[in-house]
Amino acid sequence: MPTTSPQLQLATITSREYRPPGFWCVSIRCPDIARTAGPAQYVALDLPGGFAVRLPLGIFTVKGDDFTVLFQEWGERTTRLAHAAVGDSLTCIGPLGNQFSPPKRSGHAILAGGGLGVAALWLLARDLRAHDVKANIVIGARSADRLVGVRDLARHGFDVEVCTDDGSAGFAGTVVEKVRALRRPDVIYACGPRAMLRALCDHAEREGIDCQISMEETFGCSLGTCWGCVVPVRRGSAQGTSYPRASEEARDYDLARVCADGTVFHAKDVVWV
Amino acid sequence: MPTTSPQLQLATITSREYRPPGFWCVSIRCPDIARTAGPAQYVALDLPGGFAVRLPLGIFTVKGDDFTVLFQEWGERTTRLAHAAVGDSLTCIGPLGNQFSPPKRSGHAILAGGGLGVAALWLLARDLRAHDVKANIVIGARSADRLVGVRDLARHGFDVEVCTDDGSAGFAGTVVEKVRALRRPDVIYACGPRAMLRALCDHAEREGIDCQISMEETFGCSLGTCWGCVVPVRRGSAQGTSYPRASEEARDYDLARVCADGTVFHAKDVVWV
Amino acid sequence: MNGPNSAPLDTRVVIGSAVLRNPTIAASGCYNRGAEFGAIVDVSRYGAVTLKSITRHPRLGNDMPRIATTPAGMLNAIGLQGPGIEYFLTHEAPKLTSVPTAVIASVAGFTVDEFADVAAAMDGLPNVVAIELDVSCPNVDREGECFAAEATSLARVVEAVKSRVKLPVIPKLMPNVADLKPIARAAQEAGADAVSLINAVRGMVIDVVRARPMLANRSGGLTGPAIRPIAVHAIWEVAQTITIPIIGIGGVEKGSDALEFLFAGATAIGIGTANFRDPLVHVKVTEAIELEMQRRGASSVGQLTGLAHPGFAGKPGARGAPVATKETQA
Amino acid sequence: MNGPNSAPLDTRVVIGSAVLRNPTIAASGCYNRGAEFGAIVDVSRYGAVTLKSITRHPRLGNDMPRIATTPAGMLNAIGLQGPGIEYFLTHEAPKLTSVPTAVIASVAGFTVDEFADVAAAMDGLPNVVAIELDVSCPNVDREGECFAAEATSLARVVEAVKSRVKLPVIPKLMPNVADLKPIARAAQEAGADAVSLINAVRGMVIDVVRARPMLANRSGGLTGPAIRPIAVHAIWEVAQTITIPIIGIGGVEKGSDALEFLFAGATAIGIGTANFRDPLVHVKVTEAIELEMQRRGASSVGQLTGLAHPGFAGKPGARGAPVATKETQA
Ligand SMILES: Cc1cc2nc3c(=O)[nH]c(=O)nc-3n(C[C@H](O)[C@H](O)[C@H](O)COP(=O)(O)OP(=O)(O)OC[C@H]3O[C@@H](n4cnc5c(N)ncnc54)[C@H](O)[C@@H]3O)c2cc1C
Ligand SMILES: Cc1cc2nc3c(=O)[nH]c(=O)nc-3n(C[C@H](O)[C@H](O)[C@H](O)COP(=O)(O)OP(=O)(O)OC[C@H]3O[C@@H](n4cnc5c(N)ncnc54)[C@H](O)[C@@H]3O)c2cc1C
Ligand SMILES: Cc1cc2nc3c(=O)[nH]c(=O)nc-3n(C[C@H](O)[C@H](O)[C@H](O)COP(=O)(O)O)c2cc1C
Ligand SMILES: Cc1cc2nc3c(=O)[nH]c(=O)nc-3n(C[C@H](O)[C@H](O)[C@H](O)COP(=O)(O)O)c2cc1C
Ligand code: FES
Ligand code: FES
Repeated sequence: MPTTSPQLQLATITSREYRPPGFWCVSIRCPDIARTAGPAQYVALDLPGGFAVRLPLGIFTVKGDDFTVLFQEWGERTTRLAHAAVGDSLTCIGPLGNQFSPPKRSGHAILAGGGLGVAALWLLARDLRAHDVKANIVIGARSADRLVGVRDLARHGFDVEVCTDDGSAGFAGTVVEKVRALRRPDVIYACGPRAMLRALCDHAEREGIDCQISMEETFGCSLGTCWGCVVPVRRGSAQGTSYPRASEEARDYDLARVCADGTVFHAKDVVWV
Repeated sequence: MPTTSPQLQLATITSREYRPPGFWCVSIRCPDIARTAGPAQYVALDLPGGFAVRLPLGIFTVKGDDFTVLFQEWGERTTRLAHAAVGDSLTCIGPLGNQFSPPKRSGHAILAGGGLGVAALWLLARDLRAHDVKANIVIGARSADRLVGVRDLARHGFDVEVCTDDGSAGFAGTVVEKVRALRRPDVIYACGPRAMLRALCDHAEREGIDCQISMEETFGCSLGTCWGCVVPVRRGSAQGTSYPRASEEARDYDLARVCADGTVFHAKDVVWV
Repeated sequence: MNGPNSAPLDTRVVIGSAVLRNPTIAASGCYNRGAEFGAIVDVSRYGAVTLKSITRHPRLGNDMPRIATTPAGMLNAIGLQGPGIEYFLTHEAPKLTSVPTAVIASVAGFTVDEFADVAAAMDGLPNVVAIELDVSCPNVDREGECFAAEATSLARVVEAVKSRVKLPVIPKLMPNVADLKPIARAAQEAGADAVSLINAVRGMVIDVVRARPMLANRSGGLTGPAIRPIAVHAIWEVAQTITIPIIGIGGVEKGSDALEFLFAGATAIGIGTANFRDPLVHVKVTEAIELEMQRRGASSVGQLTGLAHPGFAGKPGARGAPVATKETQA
Repeated sequence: MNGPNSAPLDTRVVIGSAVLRNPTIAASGCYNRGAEFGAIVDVSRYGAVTLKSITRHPRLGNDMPRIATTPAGMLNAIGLQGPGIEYFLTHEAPKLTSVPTAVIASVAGFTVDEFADVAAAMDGLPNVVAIELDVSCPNVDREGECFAAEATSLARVVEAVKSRVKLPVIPKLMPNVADLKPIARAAQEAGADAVSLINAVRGMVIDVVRARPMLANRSGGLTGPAIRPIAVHAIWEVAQTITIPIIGIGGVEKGSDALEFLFAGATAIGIGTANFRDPLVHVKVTEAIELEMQRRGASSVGQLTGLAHPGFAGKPGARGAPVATKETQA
């Protein structure tokens, strides 16, 4: 899980694509980020408009000097980005965070994305293809209309299976159910809602499968300085910060910063509280 | 000085024109405002971006369903408006404020604008032309590069004289000096910096010339409800609100709201404190 | 707004003897006498309007500028401009009959007697259903400290007004205190029928070109969305302390903001600055509350009040039982 | 930055015995140990960095979520996560030698002794030039009221620390009080070498989907531009009350914000949340201050301090003579 040195970059919006209902794919010109970004890395964007906190978004696709972000128009910042004009400039810090590690030998991988979790999988699929790893991609959403990014991911030539909770497209069931039904892989890579990640980690642990998940928390600094985005990890695990335990402290784990120590964690290290 | 009933309107940005150094002329589609706006009226604009207070801007020109605003990129809100995309929507309340009154008989008028004060004069010039009033237009700025709106105002066919403090274009001197040098008019209409308005009012009073000025203050509500934008006016004058005077109160004037009782005031009513 | 099968929604809220048609109240100082908004929006859709605070004597208020913009907010220092109670009674009060919704009168004063006298003069005016006390003025008897800064001075004002007035009395608390809880408790014990919170937060902006405070009065009151988290916290804390209704005020500009206030323990929602930006804000907020009532199957607004408190009782109009709040910071 | 004919600009500021190369200080809790910013920006351009507050015992801090966004600000409730003083001294303090600028250590505690012990342990650490006291923690001896909420408890902490420590001691005051003036005065009289203000403002955000407070800790500290006018006002008031230097903190994100603070009476400028958005903020602010010094012909930053006060003395480093401020509201 290598990390690259993030940089503060001036960037320009080069295209905006609305993907109903409520999703956007915005393309941003920033050569340094587009060239160096790895799987599961993200950028912290700053837009004019009185925001005190940068917006962290996964780096979805890259092409030449541009990278894209795929996001839902939700609160103030994503709404602002969705309605920024082509040609507007913004600043990015990135690429931020560690990366999914490719399997040691070319084996078989499952890439599982729930909702906007797909945003973490495109670069991974590109790299696995380059490393000659075989992969199944499983993408889930509540319903057919909320499936995003499937078309983009299919471009790498892997088999993409879709699942919907309500059965309105593809497999009727969750991503986790679909993964359980697939051939046992050497590694599972996943990004998506907490409940999905937790269930996948349980599955991987029971089956003894290597599993790497990209986690999300509400970020403050995105830079590892504020400790606002921590997740509990096994005491002594490599990504956590270990302190002595206070005498009255009931909680027995270390804390890791999703923004700087992650976003990718080994399933076996994460403590679900 | 008639007032029309303002309305809350949804509007769309139809063009943006940068006028160096730092000025913008932005065109907004809003038929009701474009059709009913009168001289010196303004709109209160609301843009997305977390502003608590609407941005008041004078209605500069109108054409068909569109009106324009002419402004300087300055603080948060004018910067946001300058960088809004064509096609973006915004809400406007307007047209707001009272209007310059045309002279009772077709006579001779001087229209004096300092800096962005020109924004209040285009509709007036259009109406005076329609009423067959003769007019001199005097426009001043600190220096040649900061003269804005001259071209637009010239379109009505009146003589436009420019003045610059540093002599870099036209008459070397202030708008007030230029006005003093012109033939005595029946009425002076003015909009611009406070010092200019005050000097013109003094001049008009000494010469016994009818003088109407459009004033500016920092607005809160733009609707006459917060009393944040008051100017002192002669006790008992029509536009002011008269209260009994408190026994310990040294100040002896009434207060008028620039946003709702103005922006146009008769020179003779204004108390300069 | 009602779906075909849904129970009728009761958006009314009760503040002492006053029944408001919905929980949105135009906050004091942001509404003038209503003619201005009346031209743009149907004021009968407001739950109530609060009048600009009235003092005993006429006041010209502060010099200009009185307004400055701030990040997600604004600063005002109007200085309680107003005609004084006598002029108000003769010239303005008779016009209150034409306000198409309930009116809350607001009183400001610099002594306990001033509050009591002015409030008594407003008791029984047409359309007026309650009296709010703007107790954030400097108390001339106590070195200029505000009445609402301290429990005993607040209690004295509330008691004095209650002894002279039949209408519900609503002191308006200010956030500039170390601990609102004893102050809210004092208000309730002194007989207040409800409390309003929060008033504007003290702030200042400096004009860096002139190197002088932007406002002629130097300091002013910070309002608008910037202060909303401060208001939510104040409502939450006070809701755990007292049982009388809370009118939550501070930075509400959309439906979800009002829901934050209700869930934190407010019975009604005061809206000030947001009226300036969006004259339809009362209508939109009321509709959002109705939608939320449907979504949660609530038949009265009161069922939403206090919902975010762990000990929430879930009965109509009840607020959560007091629960200690962990307050560790940073 | 110097023009050909201009006097050399002295951007240094003095806080007790500490001399900082420029007036910008990274605020506590926003800087970690500096490696993160070091990758993006030249930290030697900072006047100083303040460490995250250290407590006696290790603390895991609050549960997640700890962060929420607010209009022009954010809410945090980290909960003083940290290794405790012993682990800090052995494992982290030695690394302070590599910080390329001055370091201000920050101490948090729940009793007077905890402050004194932890501060004494930090006295004399490499690169550490001053000790800030995060006195906004709940005081366990005083029903959980914060030390900085009240003059006498603050004075006790400052006196206890001063008796154990040689470095300058800087209590950090909080804005959640009715009147900062007596509290600042108590700090000065107890021997404080400077005061920092303001700490985060108490606030809360409610998640309206879950109808629960957004933060696991329920309430948190509001920071960022939203609170800047509150900070400017606090600096202004305190500058009229005490003569020791003020480190102004709260919502600074650009040069003109820092000038507001200086003109209001600050000697140095703490920058917290803005680092997250713009890691270059210290450099930009310092350059803006240099430009302003040139514009106003000031040879030292101190000449800008207090410029907005009517009684401003105009001597280098002097602040305006105390002048009563009219504080009428609304
Ligand atoms: C490393 C990282 C990578 C991310 N990548 C992506 C990405 O590629 N695409 C993407 O769409 N988002 C992504 N997110 C999430 C995104 O940063 C948040 O959705 C963001 O906070 C939205 O900002 P906002 O200002 O629009 O909303 P806010 O105003 O911050 O949101 C308001 C509230 O809604 C909640 N919220 C925000 N978004 C959602 C949501 N989608 N569903 C439910 N609740 C929500 C938040 O908890 C917040 O409290 C990522 C987050 C992290 C930490
Ligand atoms: C009725 C009315 C009509 C107006 N019409 C126009 C118009 O047609 N064109 C136009 O450009 N402006 C006009 N203005 C002024 C405009 O509303 C203000 O410039 C506005 O406050 C700028 O908003 P902002 O958010 O960009 O800056 P703010 O963030 O509000 O500005 C920051 C500070 O700078 C000061 N300031 C703002 N603008 C200037 C300036 N130009 N020169 C010096 N100081 C300034 C303000 O006092 C403020 O305190 C008008 C104002 C009124 C009341
Ligand atoms: C321009 C203005 C004037 C105000 N005048 C008063 C007043 O006279 N009396 C009062 O109690 N509150 C007054 N307030 C405070 C508001 O009633 C309200 O408490 C505050 O603005 C916070 O709410 P908001 O953020 O929704 O505006 C005033 C607020 C503003 C903006
Ligand atoms: C994430 C975060 C953590 C903080 N932790 C501390 C702390 O440990 N000790 C302290 O004294 N202040 C702490 N603060 C407060 C800041 O030092 C500063 O006073 C406050 O954020 C206001 O400044 P700003 O608006 O520039 O951020 C913290 C602030 C933030 C945002
Ligand atoms: S968001 Fe600040 S440490 Fe992760
Ligand atoms: S701006 Fe509110 S009354 Fe004029």
